[in-house]
Amino acid sequence: LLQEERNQSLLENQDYEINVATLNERNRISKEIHDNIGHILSRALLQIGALLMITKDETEKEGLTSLKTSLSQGMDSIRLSIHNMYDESIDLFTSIETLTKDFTFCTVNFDYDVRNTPDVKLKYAFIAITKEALSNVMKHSDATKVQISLREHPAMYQLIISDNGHITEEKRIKLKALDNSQNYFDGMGVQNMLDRVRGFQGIMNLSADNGFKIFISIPKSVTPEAPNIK
Amino acid sequence: LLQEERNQSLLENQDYEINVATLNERNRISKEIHDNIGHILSRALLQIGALLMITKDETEKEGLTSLKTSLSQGMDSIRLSIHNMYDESIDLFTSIETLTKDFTFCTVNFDYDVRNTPDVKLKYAFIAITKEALSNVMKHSDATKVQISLREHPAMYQLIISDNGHITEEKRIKLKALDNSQNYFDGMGVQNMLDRVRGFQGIMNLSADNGFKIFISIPKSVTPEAPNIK
Amino acid sequence: MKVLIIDDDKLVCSSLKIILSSDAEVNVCGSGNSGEDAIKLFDETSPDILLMDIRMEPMSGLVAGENILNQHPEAKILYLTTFLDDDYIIKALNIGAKGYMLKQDFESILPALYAVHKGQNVYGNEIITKL
Ligand SMILES: Nc1ncnc2c1ncn2[C@@H]1O[C@H](COP(=O)(O)OP(=O)(O)OP(=O)(O)O)[C@@H](O)[C@H]1O
Ligand SMILES: Nc1ncnc2c1ncn2[C@@H]1O[C@H](COP(=O)(O)OP(=O)(O)OP(=O)(O)O)[C@@H](O)[C@H]1O
Ligand SMILES: [K+]
Ligand SMILES: [Mg+2]
Ligand SMILES: [Mg+2]
Ligand SMILES: [Mg+2]
Repeated sequence: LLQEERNQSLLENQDYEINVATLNERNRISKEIHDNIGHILSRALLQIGALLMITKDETEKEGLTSLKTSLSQGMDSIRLSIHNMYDESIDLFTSIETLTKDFTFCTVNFDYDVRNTPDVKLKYAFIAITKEALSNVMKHSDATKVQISLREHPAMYQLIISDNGHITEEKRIKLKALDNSQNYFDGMGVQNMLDRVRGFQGIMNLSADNGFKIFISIPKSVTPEAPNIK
Repeated sequence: LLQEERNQSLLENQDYEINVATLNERNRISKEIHDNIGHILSRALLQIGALLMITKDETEKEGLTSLKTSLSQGMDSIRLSIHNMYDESIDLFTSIETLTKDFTFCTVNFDYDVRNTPDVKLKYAFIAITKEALSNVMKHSDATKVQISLREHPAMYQLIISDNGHITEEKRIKLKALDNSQNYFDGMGVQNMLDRVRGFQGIMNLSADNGFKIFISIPKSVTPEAPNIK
Repeated sequence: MKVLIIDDDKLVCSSLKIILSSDAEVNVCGSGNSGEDAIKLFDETSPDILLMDIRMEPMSGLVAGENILNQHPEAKILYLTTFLDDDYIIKALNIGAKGYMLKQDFESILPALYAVHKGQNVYGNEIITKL
């Protein structure tokens, strides 16, 4: 394996493993809740049923019935949240939206127009790229606004992340040089983005004319080789 | 950055990110449970309190009291498991033990003798290496027994993973050659292990004399350079 | 002892009302379901003690409590919580509340009200006499 391919594969594997880790933890906990609380609630519901049998007083009957209703709701809410938890998917829109909500450094606007959810690996890559881009805004920029747009076009997916940070002339020149060389050696973040994009036969361009802008397009129907996933 | 260093950094980052993902999901879910079920149970307890006030019948009072006891237990169990969940640490022993429990391919014996828990990054690396080693047993071996031992010595940590699978003469020769070259090109699993180990200035040896055996030692008090972690 | 009950869950309010009304000394002078209700009903009914939930939308019990204490520095507020959530509790005590109670410990609510009425503070199951 070429080292570069190995990096792409490592990155893909990482995106995948992070999602697997999330789902594993979700399943572990939901099983625990199901076993503990679910058991307690269903036992309580039985006890209420028995009390309803022996009670004659109408006010008490009403009280017990309302208690029963609220515990049943509790049961439903557990069942529902466990069901949602067992949902074996990481939603692309929700994941990126969560990233933007957790981002308190400045305003983020997120524009999403995708009808056909991309392949799971590409989905993970979009999430990882957005995460790194936001972390870079925080680290390298005085931006007050970030715009993320993820769009589906007939033949490709397009992810554009731009901010309105101020770029010095010196930095502009440096970034231009880096962009042309298609190798970013000062950090690993942008290099990793590029490797991810290349893994899907996509293109990535940077611009630093008005703030910092990352422009990515990934052709559809190109599935990368099966990654090295355990 | 040299490509090799980059790989080490990628691997370290991955081990870290997986743990962060696990903890994030744990916190997200425990907050959800806390908010939903906790509210419903404490409301139900108040409802029972109110019913106890209006009930005169002794049998009913007893029934309500026992209901109260079981729901209070439910509350305690939620509080406890949320408390445990918020525990921001991945325990080395428990993590490896969980890997061995989930491993149903053959018997695993796990021997742990570590008093000073290694640095968090080394901890993640030991977990990742063990995971890959077990996955390899499943994939490449007819073993019926695996022995994992993780031990602390005065100047180093030692991880030995061995199985009793049958190794053909042909394979033995191939593995010997690979081991000597210190580069394993047929897969990424062993190569990744090696990179992880080297990142901690450790040594790794393979033997294929009686089954497959991985022998790793990592000197103490060698902390790798700060990884590229966001 | 006049007690005002505020909780965004109506079932919690009605259960609390039954529990508190069982005591001859207690007069539940009103109940409401929001922070806004708390401010309005406090002015209208001048309770001896305000028994209030913390988590309510849009105005939380903490914001309402701060508002009430600004206008009535002598107000006695006892918070009700689902769990012992440190952040909320510290905030509650900082704004000058008399303490907090776990909702599930319904047997301790009446004794806690008496303690607060006497000028003591209440931290969960502990009643602290002010020095
Ligand atoms: N939003 C941005 N605004 C201005 N400059 C940026 C922005 N994002 C990246 N850069 C520039 O691009 C360079 C490369 O970014 P990259 O993410 O690869 O490295 P890093 O963030 O410095 O380190 P790492 O990501 O490895 O922690 C940065 O050093 C910075 O100069
Ligand atoms: N427990 C084992 N018993 C016998 N052979 C093994 C064992 N573990 C590894 N090997 C040999 O070592 C080689 C390298 O393993 P490695 O994990 O690097 O690759 P892989 O498992 O084939 O692929 P990958 O890990 O990338 O999915 C394997 O192809 C296999 O021949
Ligand atoms: K990185
Ligand atoms: Mg970066
Ligand atoms: Mg392998
Ligand atoms: Mg509430």
